[in-house]
Amino acid sequence: MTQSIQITLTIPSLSDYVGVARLTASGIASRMKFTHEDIEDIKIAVSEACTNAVQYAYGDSLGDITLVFTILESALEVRVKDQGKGFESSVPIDSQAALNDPDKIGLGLGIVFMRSLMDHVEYISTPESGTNVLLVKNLTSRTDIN
Amino acid sequence: MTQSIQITLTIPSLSDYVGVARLTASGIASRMKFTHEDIEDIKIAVSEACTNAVQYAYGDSLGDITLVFTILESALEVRVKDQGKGFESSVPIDSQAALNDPDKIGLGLGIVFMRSLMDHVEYISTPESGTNVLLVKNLTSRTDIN
Amino acid sequence: MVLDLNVSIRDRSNIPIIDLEGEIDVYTYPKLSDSLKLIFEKYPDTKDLIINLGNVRYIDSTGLGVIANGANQIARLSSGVISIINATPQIRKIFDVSGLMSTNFALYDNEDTAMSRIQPQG
Amino acid sequence: MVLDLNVSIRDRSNIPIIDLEGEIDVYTYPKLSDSLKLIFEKYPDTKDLIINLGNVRYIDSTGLGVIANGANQIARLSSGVISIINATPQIRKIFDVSGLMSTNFALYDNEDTAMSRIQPQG
Ligand SMILES: Nc1ncnc2c1ncn2[C@@H]1O[C@H](COP(=O)(O)OP(=O)(O)O)[C@@H](O)[C@H]1O
Ligand SMILES: Nc1ncnc2c1ncn2[C@@H]1O[C@H](COP(=O)(O)OP(=O)(O)O)[C@@H](O)[C@H]1O
Repeated sequence: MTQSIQITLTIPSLSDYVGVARLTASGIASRMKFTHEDIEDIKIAVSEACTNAVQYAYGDSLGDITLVFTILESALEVRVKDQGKGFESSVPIDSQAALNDPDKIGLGLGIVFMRSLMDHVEYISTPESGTNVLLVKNLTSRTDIN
Repeated sequence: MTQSIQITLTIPSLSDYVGVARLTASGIASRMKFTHEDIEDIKIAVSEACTNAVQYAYGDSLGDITLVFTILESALEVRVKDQGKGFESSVPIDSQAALNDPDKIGLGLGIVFMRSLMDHVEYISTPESGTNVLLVKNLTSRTDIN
Repeated sequence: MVLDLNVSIRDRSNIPIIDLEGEIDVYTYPKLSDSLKLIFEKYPDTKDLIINLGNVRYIDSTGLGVIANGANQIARLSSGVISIINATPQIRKIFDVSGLMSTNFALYDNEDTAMSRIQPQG
Repeated sequence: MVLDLNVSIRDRSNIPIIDLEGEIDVYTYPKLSDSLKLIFEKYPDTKDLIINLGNVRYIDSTGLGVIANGANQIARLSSGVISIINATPQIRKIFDVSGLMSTNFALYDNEDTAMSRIQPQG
Protein backbone atom coordinates (compact mmCIF):
# COMPACT_ATOMS: atom_id res chain seq x y z
CA MET A 1 0.00 0.00 0.00
CA THR A 2 1.77 3.14 -1.15
CA GLN A 3 0.60 6.30 0.50
CA SER A 4 1.25 9.59 -1.23
CA ILE A 5 3.07 11.99 1.04
CA GLN A 6 1.18 15.15 1.96
CA ILE A 7 2.18 18.22 3.89
CA THR A 8 -0.46 20.75 4.90
CA LEU A 9 0.09 24.35 5.91
CA THR A 10 -2.63 26.69 7.08
CA ILE A 11 -1.90 30.40 7.37
CA PRO A 12 -4.20 33.36 8.06
CA SER A 13 -5.02 35.57 5.06
CA LEU A 14 -2.47 38.22 6.03
CA SER A 15 0.36 39.40 3.82
CA ASP A 16 2.72 38.78 6.75
CA TYR A 17 2.59 35.01 6.27
CA VAL A 18 2.90 34.65 2.50
CA GLY A 19 6.67 34.49 3.01
CA VAL A 20 6.23 31.64 5.48
CA ALA A 21 4.26 29.68 2.87
CA ARG A 22 7.05 30.42 0.38
CA LEU A 23 9.72 29.15 2.78
CA THR A 24 7.77 25.97 3.47
CA ALA A 25 7.34 25.42 -0.26
CA SER A 26 11.04 25.96 -0.87
CA GLY A 27 11.92 23.46 1.87
CA ILE A 28 9.69 20.81 0.34
CA ALA A 29 11.00 21.49 -3.16
CA SER A 30 14.64 21.32 -2.01
CA ARG A 31 13.97 18.05 -0.26
CA MET A 32 12.55 16.73 -3.54
CA LYS A 33 15.81 17.76 -5.24
CA PHE A 34 14.28 20.24 -7.64
CA THR A 35 16.88 22.47 -9.31
CA HIS A 36 17.57 25.89 -7.89
CA GLU A 37 15.67 27.48 -10.77
CA ASP A 38 12.66 25.21 -10.31
CA ILE A 39 12.61 25.97 -6.60
CA GLU A 40 12.47 29.68 -7.40
CA ASP A 41 9.62 29.08 -9.84
CA ILE A 42 7.67 27.12 -7.23
CA LYS A 43 8.25 29.81 -4.61
CA ILE A 44 6.89 32.48 -6.91
CA ALA A 45 3.85 30.48 -8.04
CA VAL A 46 2.94 29.55 -4.45
CA SER A 47 3.38 33.17 -3.37
CA GLU A 48 1.19 34.43 -6.21
CA ALA A 49 -1.63 32.08 -5.24
CA CYS A 50 -1.34 33.07 -1.57
CA THR A 51 -1.06 36.78 -2.41
CA ASN A 52 -4.31 36.57 -4.37
CA ALA A 53 -6.06 34.83 -1.49
CA VAL A 54 -4.75 37.54 0.87
CA GLN A 55 -5.80 40.39 -1.42
CA TYR A 56 -9.10 39.21 -2.83
CA ALA A 57 -10.64 36.26 -1.00
CA TYR A 58 -11.92 37.65 2.28
CA GLY A 59 -12.32 41.38 1.74
CA ASP A 60 -11.49 43.13 4.99
CA SER A 61 -12.08 40.11 7.19
CA LEU A 62 -9.65 37.37 8.09
CA GLY A 63 -9.85 33.81 6.80
CA ASP A 64 -7.61 30.81 6.35
CA ILE A 65 -5.46 29.87 3.39
CA THR A 66 -4.69 26.17 3.26
CA LEU A 67 -1.81 24.80 1.20
CA VAL A 68 -1.71 21.08 0.53
CA PHE A 69 1.60 19.86 -0.89
CA THR A 70 1.44 16.41 -2.44
CA ILE A 71 4.81 14.84 -3.11
CA LEU A 72 4.60 12.52 -6.09
CA GLU A 73 7.43 10.49 -7.53
CA SER A 74 7.98 12.86 -10.41
CA ALA A 75 6.08 16.00 -9.50
CA LEU A 76 5.09 18.36 -6.74
CA GLU A 77 1.41 19.29 -6.58
CA VAL A 78 0.42 22.29 -4.52
CA ARG A 79 -3.19 23.14 -3.82
CA VAL A 80 -3.86 26.63 -2.47
CA LYS A 81 -7.37 26.98 -1.12
CA ASP A 82 -9.43 29.70 0.43
CA GLN A 83 -13.10 29.85 1.43
CA GLY A 84 -13.41 33.38 0.19
CA LYS A 85 -15.64 35.13 -2.26
CA GLY A 86 -14.30 33.47 -5.41
CA PHE A 87 -14.36 35.04 -8.86
CA GLU A 88 -15.07 34.46 -12.53
CA SER A 89 -11.78 32.89 -13.53
CA SER A 90 -12.56 33.12 -17.23
CA VAL A 91 -11.92 36.86 -17.65
CA PRO A 92 -8.27 37.58 -18.46
CA ILE A 93 -6.74 40.89 -17.37
CA ASP A 94 -4.88 43.22 -19.73
CA SER A 95 -1.70 44.10 -17.79
CA GLN A 96 -0.85 47.14 -19.92
CA ALA A 97 -4.37 48.56 -19.55
CA ALA A 98 -4.34 47.82 -15.81
CA LEU A 99 -1.06 49.70 -15.49
CA ASN A 100 -2.77 52.84 -16.74
CA ASP A 101 -5.67 52.43 -14.36
CA PRO A 102 -4.64 54.01 -11.05
CA ASP A 103 -7.44 52.22 -9.15
CA LYS A 104 -6.26 48.75 -10.09
CA ILE A 105 -3.98 47.21 -7.42
CA GLY A 106 -2.65 44.32 -9.47
CA LEU A 107 -1.69 44.07 -13.11
CA GLY A 108 -3.11 40.63 -13.67
CA LEU A 109 0.39 39.20 -13.52
CA GLY A 110 -0.23 36.70 -10.72
CA ILE A 111 -2.04 34.13 -12.83
CA VAL A 112 0.31 34.83 -15.78
CA PHE A 113 3.29 33.99 -13.53
CA MET A 114 1.71 30.82 -12.17
CA ARG A 115 0.98 29.62 -15.70
CA SER A 116 4.42 30.56 -16.98
CA LEU A 117 6.44 29.09 -14.14
CA MET A 118 4.56 25.86 -13.44
CA ASP A 119 3.92 22.87 -15.69
CA HIS A 120 0.22 22.76 -14.98
CA VAL A 121 -2.21 25.19 -13.34
CA GLU A 122 -5.89 24.74 -12.62
CA TYR A 123 -8.14 27.41 -11.18
CA ILE A 124 -11.43 26.41 -9.66
CA SER A 125 -13.26 29.39 -8.24
CA THR A 126 -16.89 29.66 -7.33
CA PRO A 127 -18.62 32.47 -5.46
CA GLU A 128 -20.04 29.92 -2.99
CA SER A 129 -17.00 27.87 -2.04
CA GLY A 130 -13.99 30.09 -2.62
CA THR A 131 -10.95 29.52 -4.75
CA ASN A 132 -8.86 26.42 -5.22
CA VAL A 133 -5.66 26.68 -7.25
CA LEU A 134 -3.75 23.60 -8.32
CA LEU A 135 -0.09 24.18 -9.17
CA VAL A 136 2.01 21.31 -10.57
CA LYS A 137 5.74 21.25 -11.20
CA ASN A 138 7.31 18.18 -12.81
CA LEU A 139 10.58 16.92 -11.38
CA THR A 140 12.33 15.66 -14.48
CA SER A 141 11.17 17.62 -17.47
CA ARG A 142 11.42 21.34 -17.21
CA THR A 143 9.30 23.68 -19.29
CA ASP A 144 9.31 27.42 -19.09
CA ILE A 145 6.62 27.67 -21.70
CA ASN A 146 3.13 26.60 -20.74
CA MET B 1 -12.48 41.03 18.98
CA THR B 2 -8.81 40.14 18.84
CA GLN B 3 -8.05 36.81 17.31
CA SER B 4 -4.77 35.14 18.10
CA ILE B 5 -2.91 34.26 14.93
CA GLN B 6 -2.31 30.56 14.33
CA ILE B 7 -0.35 28.74 11.68
CA THR B 8 -0.67 24.99 11.37
CA LEU B 9 1.72 22.61 9.65
CA THR B 10 1.16 18.89 9.29
CA ILE B 11 4.03 16.67 8.13
CA PRO B 12 4.33 12.89 7.92
CA SER B 13 6.49 11.23 10.58
CA LEU B 14 9.50 10.93 8.28
CA SER B 15 12.93 12.36 8.98
CA ASP B 16 12.82 13.94 5.51
CA TYR B 17 10.37 16.62 6.62
CA VAL B 18 11.79 17.71 9.96
CA GLY B 19 13.84 20.30 8.05
CA VAL B 20 10.65 21.64 6.45
CA ALA B 21 9.13 22.12 9.91
CA ARG B 22 12.33 23.89 10.94
CA LEU B 23 12.18 26.23 7.95
CA THR B 24 8.54 27.07 8.61
CA ALA B 25 9.38 27.77 12.25
CA SER B 26 12.27 30.01 11.26
CA GLY B 27 10.05 31.93 8.85
CA ILE B 28 7.46 32.58 11.54
CA ALA B 29 10.12 33.55 14.07
CA SER B 30 11.82 35.96 11.63
CA ARG B 31 8.48 37.56 10.85
CA MET B 32 7.98 38.07 14.60
CA LYS B 33 11.39 39.82 14.68
CA PHE B 34 13.05 37.40 17.05
CA THR B 35 16.82 37.86 17.20
CA HIS B 36 19.02 35.63 15.07
CA GLU B 37 20.06 33.68 18.17
CA ASP B 38 16.46 33.19 19.30
CA ILE B 39 15.49 31.99 15.83
CA GLU B 40 18.23 29.37 15.99
CA ASP B 41 17.02 28.27 19.42
CA ILE B 42 13.45 27.93 18.15
CA LYS B 43 14.62 25.96 15.10
CA ILE B 44 16.48 23.49 17.29
CA ALA B 45 13.67 23.06 19.82
CA VAL B 46 11.07 22.51 17.08
CA SER B 47 13.38 20.04 15.33
CA GLU B 48 13.99 18.11 18.54
CA ALA B 49 10.27 17.73 19.17
CA CYS B 50 9.68 16.61 15.57
CA THR B 51 12.70 14.29 15.62
CA ASN B 52 11.31 12.55 18.69
CA ALA B 53 7.91 12.14 17.05
CA VAL B 54 9.64 10.70 13.96
CA GLN B 55 11.82 8.32 15.99
CA TYR B 56 9.50 7.16 18.76
CA ALA B 57 5.83 7.93 18.17
CA TYR B 58 4.70 5.54 15.47
CA GLY B 59 7.21 2.65 15.49
CA ASP B 60 7.62 1.44 11.93
CA SER B 61 4.35 2.86 10.66
CA LEU B 62 3.66 6.31 9.36
CA GLY B 63 1.63 8.93 11.18
CA ASP B 64 1.16 12.66 11.22
CA ILE B 65 3.00 15.29 13.20
CA THR B 66 1.02 18.49 13.64
CA LEU B 67 2.67 21.76 14.59
CA VAL B 68 0.49 24.61 15.77
CA PHE B 69 2.27 27.95 15.96
CA THR B 70 0.45 30.59 18.00
CA ILE B 71 1.73 34.10 17.55
CA LEU B 72 1.19 36.09 20.70
CA GLU B 73 2.11 39.71 21.24
CA SER B 74 5.20 38.86 23.26
CA ALA B 75 5.79 35.17 22.65
CA LEU B 76 5.70 32.36 20.15
CA GLU B 77 4.00 29.17 21.28
CA VAL B 78 4.60 26.01 19.31
CA ARG B 79 2.66 22.83 19.96
CA VAL B 80 4.09 19.67 18.41
CA LYS B 81 1.60 16.81 18.52
CA ASP B 82 1.57 13.20 17.47
CA GLN B 83 -1.00 10.45 17.96
CA GLY B 84 1.69 7.89 18.64
CA LYS B 85 2.44 5.52 21.46
CA GLY B 86 3.38 8.14 24.04
CA PHE B 87 5.78 7.54 26.95
CA GLU B 88 6.34 8.08 30.64
CA SER B 89 7.73 11.58 30.51
CA SER B 90 8.88 11.47 34.13
CA VAL B 91 11.97 9.29 33.64
CA PRO B 92 15.05 11.37 32.82
CA ILE B 93 17.83 9.90 30.66
CA ASP B 94 21.49 9.86 31.70
CA SER B 95 23.32 11.10 28.57
CA GLN B 96 26.73 9.83 29.64
CA ALA B 97 25.36 6.37 30.43
CA ALA B 98 23.41 6.31 27.16
CA LEU B 99 26.61 7.15 25.28
CA ASN B 100 28.14 3.92 26.54
CA ASP B 101 25.12 1.85 25.58
CA PRO B 102 25.53 0.92 21.91
CA ASP B 103 21.84 0.01 21.57
CA LYS B 104 20.60 3.46 22.56
CA ILE B 105 19.92 5.68 19.53
CA GLY B 106 19.63 8.96 21.36
CA LEU B 107 21.45 10.37 24.32
CA GLY B 108 18.47 11.96 25.98
CA LEU B 109 19.59 15.34 24.71
CA GLY B 110 16.41 16.26 22.84
CA ILE B 111 14.36 17.22 25.87
CA VAL B 112 17.45 18.80 27.50
CA PHE B 113 17.85 21.05 24.43
CA MET B 114 14.19 22.03 24.35
CA ARG B 115 14.30 22.98 28.02
CA SER B 116 17.60 24.86 27.69
CA LEU B 117 16.73 26.81 24.56
CA MET B 118 13.09 27.74 25.19
CA ASP B 119 11.54 29.79 27.97
CA HIS B 120 8.88 27.25 28.80
CA VAL B 121 8.39 23.59 27.85
CA GLU B 122 5.50 21.28 28.72
CA TYR B 123 5.36 17.60 27.85
CA ILE B 124 2.05 15.83 27.94
CA SER B 125 2.38 12.23 26.87
CA THR B 126 -0.06 9.41 27.43
CA PRO B 127 0.02 5.91 25.94
CA GLU B 128 -3.55 6.40 24.68
CA SER B 129 -3.39 9.76 22.98
CA GLY B 130 0.21 10.32 21.95
CA THR B 131 2.54 13.15 22.78
CA ASN B 132 1.93 16.85 22.92
CA VAL B 133 4.87 19.18 23.45
CA LEU B 134 4.39 22.87 24.17
CA LEU B 135 7.40 25.08 23.42
CA VAL B 136 7.30 28.78 24.32
CA LYS B 137 9.83 31.47 23.46
CA ASN B 138 9.34 34.99 24.80
CA LEU B 139 9.95 37.88 22.44
CA THR B 140 11.33 40.54 24.73
CA SER B 141 13.12 38.84 27.57
CA ARG B 142 15.77 36.40 26.53
CA THR B 143 16.91 33.61 28.81
CA ASP B 144 19.45 30.99 27.90
CA ILE B 145 19.13 29.36 31.27
CA ASN B 146 15.91 27.55 32.05
CA MET C 1 16.78 39.37 7.65
CA VAL C 2 14.96 36.48 5.97
CA LEU C 3 11.59 37.45 4.46
CA ASP C 4 12.23 41.16 4.87
CA LEU C 5 13.25 44.09 2.70
CA ASN C 6 15.76 46.84 3.42
CA VAL C 7 15.54 49.98 1.34
CA SER C 8 18.13 52.74 1.19
CA ILE C 9 18.27 55.74 -1.08
CA ARG C 10 21.39 57.48 -2.35
CA ASP C 11 22.33 59.85 -5.11
CA ARG C 12 25.06 59.68 -7.78
CA SER C 13 25.60 62.74 -10.00
CA ASN C 14 22.09 63.78 -9.05
CA ILE C 15 20.53 60.48 -10.16
CA PRO C 16 18.55 58.89 -7.32
CA ILE C 17 19.48 55.26 -6.67
CA ILE C 18 17.45 52.84 -4.56
CA ASP C 19 19.43 49.96 -3.09
CA LEU C 20 17.22 47.05 -2.15
CA GLU C 21 18.13 44.03 -0.05
CA GLY C 22 15.93 41.06 0.72
CA GLU C 23 12.60 39.96 -0.68
CA ILE C 24 9.95 42.03 -2.46
CA ASP C 25 6.53 40.52 -1.97
CA VAL C 26 3.02 41.43 -0.85
CA TYR C 27 4.29 42.05 2.68
CA THR C 28 7.37 44.14 1.94
CA TYR C 29 6.34 46.07 -1.20
CA PRO C 30 5.02 49.12 0.72
CA LYS C 31 8.62 49.90 1.69
CA LEU C 32 9.50 50.14 -1.98
CA SER C 33 6.45 52.16 -3.01
CA ASP C 34 7.04 54.57 -0.11
CA SER C 35 10.61 55.14 -1.23
CA LEU C 36 9.47 55.74 -4.81
CA LYS C 37 6.94 58.29 -3.57
CA LEU C 38 9.68 59.99 -1.56
CA ILE C 39 11.96 60.18 -4.59
CA PHE C 40 9.27 61.62 -6.86
CA GLU C 41 8.70 64.33 -4.26
CA LYS C 42 12.39 65.09 -3.83
CA TYR C 43 13.38 64.81 -7.50
CA PRO C 44 10.20 65.79 -9.40
CA ASP C 45 12.15 66.54 -12.60
CA THR C 46 14.51 63.59 -12.65
CA LYS C 47 14.64 61.82 -15.96
CA ASP C 48 16.30 58.81 -14.38
CA LEU C 49 15.97 56.60 -11.38
CA ILE C 50 18.09 53.53 -10.71
CA ILE C 51 16.82 50.54 -8.77
CA ASN C 52 19.60 48.20 -7.61
CA LEU C 53 18.30 44.63 -7.30
CA GLY C 54 21.75 43.15 -6.63
CA ASN C 55 20.82 41.99 -3.14
CA VAL C 56 17.22 41.09 -3.92
CA ARG C 57 16.78 37.37 -3.54
CA TYR C 58 13.09 37.27 -4.40
CA ILE C 59 10.60 39.31 -6.36
CA ASP C 60 7.13 38.43 -7.59
CA SER C 61 4.26 40.15 -9.39
CA THR C 62 3.68 42.47 -6.45
CA GLY C 63 7.23 43.85 -6.63
CA LEU C 64 7.11 44.04 -10.39
CA GLY C 65 3.81 45.88 -10.19
CA VAL C 66 5.34 48.54 -7.94
CA ILE C 67 8.32 49.00 -10.26
CA ALA C 68 6.05 49.17 -13.32
CA ASN C 69 3.87 51.74 -11.59
CA GLY C 70 6.96 53.73 -10.71
CA ALA C 71 8.11 53.58 -14.33
CA ASN C 72 4.71 54.83 -15.43
CA GLN C 73 4.88 57.67 -12.97
CA ILE C 74 8.35 58.86 -13.97
CA ALA C 75 7.21 58.72 -17.60
CA ARG C 76 4.26 60.97 -16.80
CA LEU C 77 6.25 63.35 -14.58
CA SER C 78 9.32 63.90 -16.73
CA SER C 79 9.21 61.44 -19.63
CA GLY C 80 11.88 59.62 -17.61
CA VAL C 81 12.75 55.95 -17.24
CA ILE C 82 13.64 53.55 -14.44
CA SER C 83 16.89 51.62 -14.84
CA ILE C 84 17.09 48.25 -13.12
CA ILE C 85 20.62 47.12 -12.30
CA ASN C 86 22.29 43.93 -11.03
CA ALA C 87 19.21 41.75 -11.55
CA THR C 88 20.03 38.05 -11.14
CA PRO C 89 19.15 35.67 -14.00
CA GLN C 90 16.10 34.50 -12.02
CA ILE C 91 14.88 38.06 -11.64
CA ARG C 92 15.56 38.85 -15.30
CA LYS C 93 13.45 35.85 -16.15
CA ILE C 94 10.59 37.24 -14.07
CA PHE C 95 10.82 40.55 -15.94
CA ASP C 96 10.73 38.65 -19.24
CA VAL C 97 7.77 36.51 -18.22
CA SER C 98 5.82 39.59 -17.14
CA GLY C 99 5.72 40.92 -20.69
CA LEU C 100 6.19 44.38 -19.19
CA MET C 101 9.55 44.97 -20.85
CA SER C 102 8.00 47.41 -23.31
CA THR C 103 7.17 49.72 -20.41
CA ASN C 104 9.36 52.59 -19.30
CA PHE C 105 12.21 50.67 -17.80
CA ALA C 106 15.56 49.35 -18.90
CA LEU C 107 17.72 46.58 -17.50
CA TYR C 108 21.50 47.08 -17.15
CA ASP C 109 24.11 44.68 -15.85
CA ASN C 110 25.50 47.08 -13.28
CA GLU C 111 25.57 50.61 -11.98
CA ASP C 112 28.45 51.84 -14.13
CA THR C 113 26.84 50.60 -17.32
CA ALA C 114 23.58 52.26 -16.36
CA MET C 115 25.34 55.52 -15.44
CA SER C 116 27.27 55.62 -18.72
CA ARG C 117 24.01 55.34 -20.66
CA ILE C 118 22.33 57.94 -18.47
CA GLN C 119 25.24 60.38 -18.12
CA PRO C 120 24.65 62.41 -21.34
CA GLN C 121 21.34 63.57 -19.82
CA GLY C 122 22.42 63.79 -16.14
CA MET D 1 21.58 22.88 -0.93
CA VAL D 2 19.16 24.01 1.77
CA LEU D 3 18.33 21.30 4.32
CA ASP D 4 21.07 19.01 3.09
CA LEU D 5 24.56 17.94 4.18
CA ASN D 6 27.70 17.57 2.07
CA VAL D 7 30.51 15.52 3.52
CA SER D 8 34.05 15.34 2.18
CA ILE D 9 37.07 13.66 3.70
CA ARG D 10 40.68 14.76 3.33
CA ASP D 11 43.96 14.16 5.08
CA ARG D 12 46.58 16.54 6.45
CA SER D 13 49.86 15.11 7.75
CA ASN D 14 48.03 11.81 8.10
CA ILE D 15 45.25 13.30 10.25
CA PRO D 16 41.83 12.63 8.70
CA ILE D 17 39.69 15.73 8.36
CA ILE D 18 35.94 15.72 7.66
CA ASP D 19 34.64 18.90 6.02
CA LEU D 20 30.93 19.33 6.52
CA GLU D 21 28.63 21.75 4.76
CA GLY D 22 24.94 22.26 5.41
CA GLU D 23 22.66 21.02 8.15
CA ILE D 24 23.12 18.03 10.47
CA ASP D 25 19.79 16.70 11.63
CA VAL D 26 17.79 13.47 11.83
CA TYR D 27 17.62 13.32 8.02
CA THR D 28 21.24 14.04 7.14
CA TYR D 29 23.15 12.48 10.08
CA PRO D 30 23.66 9.07 8.35
CA LYS D 31 26.03 10.83 5.93
CA LEU D 32 28.19 11.85 8.88
CA SER D 33 28.05 8.50 10.65
CA ASP D 34 28.92 6.69 7.40
CA SER D 35 31.97 8.89 6.92
CA LEU D 36 33.07 8.28 10.51
CA LYS D 37 32.75 4.54 9.97
CA LEU D 38 34.83 4.85 6.80
CA ILE D 39 37.55 6.78 8.61
CA PHE D 40 37.74 4.28 11.47
CA GLU D 41 38.23 1.51 8.89
CA LYS D 42 40.86 3.43 6.94
CA TYR D 43 42.72 4.89 9.91
CA PRO D 44 42.17 2.34 12.71
CA ASP D 45 45.14 3.64 14.75
CA THR D 46 44.61 7.37 14.36
CA LYS D 47 44.78 9.26 17.60
CA ASP D 48 43.16 12.28 16.00
CA LEU D 49 40.26 13.15 13.78
CA ILE D 50 39.23 16.67 12.87
CA ILE D 51 35.64 17.65 12.09
CA ASN D 52 35.32 21.01 10.35
CA LEU D 53 31.98 22.62 11.16
CA GLY D 54 32.86 25.92 9.46
CA ASN D 55 30.13 25.56 6.86
CA VAL D 56 27.58 23.88 9.10
CA ARG D 57 24.62 26.18 9.55
CA TYR D 58 22.59 23.90 11.79
CA ILE D 59 23.21 21.05 14.20
CA ASP D 60 20.95 19.51 16.83
CA SER D 61 21.03 16.63 19.30
CA THR D 62 21.10 14.09 16.47
CA GLY D 63 24.31 15.53 15.02
CA LEU D 64 25.84 15.95 18.44
CA GLY D 65 24.97 12.35 19.24
CA VAL D 66 26.84 11.14 16.16
CA ILE D 67 29.91 13.20 17.02
CA ALA D 68 29.81 12.05 20.66
CA ASN D 69 29.51 8.43 19.53
CA GLY D 70 32.46 8.96 17.18
CA ALA D 71 34.49 10.44 20.02
CA ASN D 72 33.66 7.41 22.15
CA GLN D 73 34.73 5.10 19.39
CA ILE D 74 38.08 6.78 18.74
CA ALA D 75 38.71 6.68 22.50
CA ARG D 76 38.10 2.92 22.57
CA LEU D 77 40.05 2.22 19.37
CA SER D 78 43.18 4.26 20.02
CA SER D 79 42.60 6.43 23.09
CA GLY D 80 42.22 9.21 20.51
CA VAL D 81 40.13 12.38 20.45
CA ILE D 82 37.95 14.25 17.96
CA SER D 83 38.81 17.90 17.39
CA ILE D 84 35.97 20.16 16.30
CA ILE D 85 37.06 23.24 14.37
CA ASN D 86 35.42 26.45 13.12
CA ALA D 87 32.24 26.01 15.14
CA THR D 88 30.09 29.15 15.04
CA PRO D 89 29.05 30.70 18.37
CA GLN D 90 25.58 29.16 17.97
CA ILE D 91 27.08 25.70 17.52
CA ARG D 92 29.49 26.21 20.44
CA LYS D 93 26.47 27.06 22.54
CA ILE D 94 24.81 23.78 21.53
CA PHE D 95 27.94 21.86 22.58
CA ASP D 96 27.88 23.69 25.93
CA VAL D 97 24.19 23.07 26.51
CA SER D 98 24.65 19.35 25.79
CA GLY D 99 26.88 18.89 28.83
CA LEU D 100 28.94 16.47 26.71
CA MET D 101 32.05 18.62 26.79
CA SER D 102 33.70 16.23 29.23
CA THR D 103 33.63 13.54 26.52
CA ASN D 104 36.52 12.80 24.20
CA PHE D 105 36.40 15.87 22.04
CA ALA D 106 38.02 19.27 21.95
CA LEU D 107 36.94 22.51 20.28
CA TYR D 108 39.47 24.65 18.43
CA ASP D 109 38.97 27.94 16.63
CA ASN D 110 40.45 26.76 13.36
CA GLU D 111 42.38 24.05 11.58
CA ASP D 112 45.85 25.49 12.20
CA THR D 113 45.27 25.79 15.93
CA ALA D 114 43.98 22.23 16.05
CA MET D 115 46.95 20.95 13.98
CA SER D 116 49.49 22.73 16.18
CA ARG D 117 48.04 21.02 19.25
CA ILE D 118 47.90 17.66 17.50
CA GLN D 119 51.21 17.83 15.63
CA PRO D 120 53.50 16.47 18.42
CA GLN D 121 51.61 13.14 18.13
CA GLY D 122 51.00 13.15 14.37
N1 LIG E 1 -8.22 33.67 -4.39
C1 LIG E 1 -8.95 34.59 -5.07
N2 LIG E 1 -10.13 35.04 -4.58
C2 LIG E 1 -10.84 35.97 -5.26
N3 LIG E 1 -10.46 36.52 -6.42
C3 LIG E 1 -9.28 36.12 -6.96
C4 LIG E 1 -8.47 35.14 -6.32
N4 LIG E 1 -7.38 34.94 -7.10
C5 LIG E 1 -7.50 35.75 -8.15
N5 LIG E 1 -8.63 36.47 -8.09
C6 LIG E 1 -9.14 37.45 -9.11
O1 LIG E 1 -8.40 37.24 -10.30
C7 LIG E 1 -7.80 38.45 -10.72
C8 LIG E 1 -6.47 38.17 -11.41
O2 LIG E 1 -5.50 37.78 -10.49
P1 LIG E 1 -3.97 37.95 -10.83
O3 LIG E 1 -3.70 37.35 -12.16
O4 LIG E 1 -3.20 37.40 -9.72
O5 LIG E 1 -3.75 39.48 -10.99
P2 LIG E 1 -3.80 40.69 -9.98
O6 LIG E 1 -3.69 40.19 -8.60
O7 LIG E 1 -2.62 41.49 -10.38
O8 LIG E 1 -5.09 41.36 -10.26
C9 LIG E 1 -7.70 39.31 -9.48
O9 LIG E 1 -7.67 40.67 -9.77
C10 LIG E 1 -8.93 38.89 -8.71
O10 LIG E 1 -10.04 39.61 -9.14
N1 LIG F 1 6.91 11.95 20.70
C1 LIG F 1 7.35 10.91 21.45
N2 LIG F 1 6.72 9.71 21.40
C2 LIG F 1 7.18 8.68 22.15
N3 LIG F 1 8.25 8.74 22.96
C3 LIG F 1 8.92 9.90 23.05
C4 LIG F 1 8.51 11.05 22.31
N4 LIG F 1 9.36 12.07 22.61
C5 LIG F 1 10.25 11.57 23.49
N5 LIG F 1 10.00 10.27 23.77
C6 LIG F 1 10.75 9.42 24.73
O1 LIG F 1 11.55 10.25 25.55
C7 LIG F 1 12.91 9.86 25.50
C8 LIG F 1 13.80 11.06 25.65
O2 LIG F 1 13.77 11.86 24.49
P1 LIG F 1 14.97 12.83 24.18
O3 LIG F 1 15.25 13.65 25.38
O4 LIG F 1 14.65 13.56 22.95
O5 LIG F 1 16.21 11.90 23.98
P2 LIG F 1 16.61 10.85 22.88
O6 LIG F 1 15.78 11.05 21.66
O7 LIG F 1 18.03 11.14 22.66
O8 LIG F 1 16.37 9.52 23.56
C9 LIG F 1 13.07 9.12 24.18
O9 LIG F 1 14.12 8.20 24.25
C10 LIG F 1 11.70 8.46 24.04
O10 LIG F 1 11.67 7.25 24.75
